Amino acid sequence: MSLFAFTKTVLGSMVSKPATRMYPFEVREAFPGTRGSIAIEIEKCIYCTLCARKCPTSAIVVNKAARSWEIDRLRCISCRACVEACPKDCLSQLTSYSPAVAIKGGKDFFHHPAPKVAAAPGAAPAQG
Amino acid sequence: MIESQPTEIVTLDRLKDAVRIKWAAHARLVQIGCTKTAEDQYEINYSFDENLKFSNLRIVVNPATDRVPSISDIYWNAFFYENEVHDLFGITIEGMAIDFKGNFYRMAVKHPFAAPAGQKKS
Amino acid sequence: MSVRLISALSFVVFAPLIGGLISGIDRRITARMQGRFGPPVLQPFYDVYKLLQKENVIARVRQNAYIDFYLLFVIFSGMLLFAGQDLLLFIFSLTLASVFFILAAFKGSSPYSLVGAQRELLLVMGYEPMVLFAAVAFYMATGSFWVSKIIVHPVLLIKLLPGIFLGFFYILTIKLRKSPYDLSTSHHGHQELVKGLTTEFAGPSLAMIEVAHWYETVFLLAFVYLFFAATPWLGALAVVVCYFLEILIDNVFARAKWEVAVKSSWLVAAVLGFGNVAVLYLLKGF
Amino acid sequence: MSKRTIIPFGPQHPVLPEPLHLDLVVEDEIVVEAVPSIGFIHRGLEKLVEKKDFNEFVYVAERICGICSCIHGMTYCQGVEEIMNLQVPGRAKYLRTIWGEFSRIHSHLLWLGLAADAFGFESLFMHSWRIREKILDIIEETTGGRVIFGTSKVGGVRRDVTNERLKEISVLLKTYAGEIKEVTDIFLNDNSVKHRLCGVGVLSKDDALMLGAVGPMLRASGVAQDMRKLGYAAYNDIPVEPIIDQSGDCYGRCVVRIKEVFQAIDIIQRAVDKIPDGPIDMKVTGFPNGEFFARTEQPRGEVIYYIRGNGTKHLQRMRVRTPTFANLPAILKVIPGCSVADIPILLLTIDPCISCTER
Repeated sequence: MSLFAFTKTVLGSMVSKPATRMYPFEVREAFPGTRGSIAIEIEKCIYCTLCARKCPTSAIVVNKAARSWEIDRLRCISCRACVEACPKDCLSQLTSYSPAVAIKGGKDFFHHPAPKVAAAPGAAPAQG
Repeated sequence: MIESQPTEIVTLDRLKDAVRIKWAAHARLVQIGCTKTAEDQYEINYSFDENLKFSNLRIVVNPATDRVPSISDIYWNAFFYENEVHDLFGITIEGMAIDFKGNFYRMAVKHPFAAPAGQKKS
Repeated sequence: MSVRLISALSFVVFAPLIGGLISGIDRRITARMQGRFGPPVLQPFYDVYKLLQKENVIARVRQNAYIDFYLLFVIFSGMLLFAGQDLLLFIFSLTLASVFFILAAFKGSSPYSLVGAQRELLLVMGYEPMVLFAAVAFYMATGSFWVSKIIVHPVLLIKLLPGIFLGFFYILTIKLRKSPYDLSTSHHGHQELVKGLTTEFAGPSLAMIEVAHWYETVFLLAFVYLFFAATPWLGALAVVVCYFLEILIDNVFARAKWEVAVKSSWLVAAVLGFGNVAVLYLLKGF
Repeated sequence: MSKRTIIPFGPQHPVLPEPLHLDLVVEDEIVVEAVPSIGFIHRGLEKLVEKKDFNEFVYVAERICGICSCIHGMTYCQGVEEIMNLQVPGRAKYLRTIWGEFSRIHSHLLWLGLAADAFGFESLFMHSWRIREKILDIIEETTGGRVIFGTSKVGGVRRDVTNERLKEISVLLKTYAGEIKEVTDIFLNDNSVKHRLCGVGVLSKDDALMLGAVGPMLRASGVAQDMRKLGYAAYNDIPVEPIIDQSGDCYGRCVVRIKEVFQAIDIIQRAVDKIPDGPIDMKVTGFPNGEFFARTEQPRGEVIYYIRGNGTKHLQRMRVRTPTFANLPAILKVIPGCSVADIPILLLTIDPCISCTER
């Protein structure tokens, strides 16, 4: 008969520190390689739409004419395909996840008006 | 090559005999899957495994004219696959052990895989 | 006002507070045993408060009336015990309360609560013999069924009734709805019967079931205290130790099937309960 | 009490967080018949191949299932590679093996937890998952995802892990093995657990084979079939002996899974010792033209991907037969005669994953 076999483990964990943490007061540190949410440096974007075409869930919509780039956080599966595809390295993947979305279909919209970019190439051409 | 996968093409009326041979050899029914190769031409693959040796029986049917006999009286578990083939491809299969009568999957579109390739689903 | 009445009334007022607190501490200790942090100690009160705010959804008309009676009779049983009344009356009043609870579940008419109710009936059948043996043994040891007499008995009753005590401790697991015998309703809904008996109750009526359970916890622990009444500090210690052991048992056992629950409780009643009574009979004669 | 009651079990049921519906016809808590119905969440992922580039479809394949994600992606890639006749670099094969085994460990620990929950052993459930969390941490650190690894790609893998780190992980696993043993011993030895597992849902060797059961379900009935014997990925260099048990009951399935956890740890350690250096992927040009049935051993059993390309960037057909789909008929055969209390654990012993099943 083996009853109370689990007693040792159970009592042990009763006196030691819990394995859970008091989220959101205590946030776990992400690993450097964690695939979190996608971030964009919109100033560097050339609106080539490569990321939108590579995106398996069509979460990214790029509008070349309006110079806008938007991502649907709920569609994004954090697969990193866009980051790998981006020719200008303006996309990056954060280690943190995107915050909870309150509105369905809410998209993160990035827009960089043309005049500023016209000035930018001269200002910082080295960091392409 | 991970493994060789011989495929034997059998006619519709010889299907059950061929399956009985597999049963007698103690082969495990791995899967039944359907592929649409052309309009009015569907391939159904019956895959078997005999001690890690994979083999395939294939029938080619036209859903409009052919009625496929169920093999669920030989391999009972076949009714799962057969219901699936029926629901997704609209192929008539006769004599399934449990016939879900098209309600195996609850889908917005009837027989979605019978639709022409590339067409939007719903 | 007599001392008895004050005692009974203070039970009505304070038992839910103590019971709720015990439940909160229980949840915290359980969580720590499972390596979790656990909810605040006052969480059961928050839960009941929230349940009371909710709409009273019912499956069948008047199913909640049975719950009202259940709570009423649980309180009444506790009052009997705390007023120092007849132990037998207490036991039968408590059984009546359980019956109302089972009827409520039958009235609920979902298959889960039906099977839960059947299981609860079997459990009642399982623990009832031991409870009766306990009453008989108390009588044999003290010469009275009256709690007021038992509590002032000069001898430490545990010395006379060790078998009865162990047997009672065994069925305490059933009464407190702890694993392995939480099969008619488990504290968390992860069982084949969802929450069994209580599946069909929502909002205020579920809150009443919870409060009834607090009352039950308190007077069951008071019953444990009876064994040690001659030495109050030992009684208090026994209550704490018993409850802690119940939490521990809850955490080191898989849920048993009803066959095991009934058979083992009867075995315990037959060996420990009857054995103890028989020994008492031989010692004291009748 | 001999009136027949029908207990609806699922599609949303606390014990079984999977959309499988069973109508249990019950007589005195004994199930006399079980009528299944699935199809609540059919997603039509197989149809999606007609719209997605075959390279992009890896991401979809990985998301067919949350738990065996890694091996789903890997199987798909292996199928495509086989058709296109690609020789994947050795390091990629080893990394696939290592991650595949990690996913087996985490899946089995998940299952152990759920099983404990099904027979009402809450603390065992919590402790199984506490350890699983540590495995998930390793997975997240090496692949970037906790359950969706996202490392598969046609022609190799998408991430590399340094040899030093692999060595450290191998050592780390040794300490974890001790912790896992502490918990799994309870499953194997505790009498209250045995009372719930032994003799429940016995599936004979013949039935298991002829009802098409796969994975631990098949092996617990004494049939030594493990797709890893085919020698895909690095299993050619790291031979695997199938773990079998003769009992065929829930306890046997539990034993097989527990032993597989330790076997997986062993495989990872051997793979880490032997892993070759070199590139982790290769350039893929052209489009698949041909057909192949890719078979691999998932934690839940054999998964089969039928891939058929027609020389364009879209595949003509991709069909997935997941292990749960194959195991369901077998479980339906053993349910009659069981008591209601056994149903959750019985269903769980096939480690059901309905979202895989319905793709």
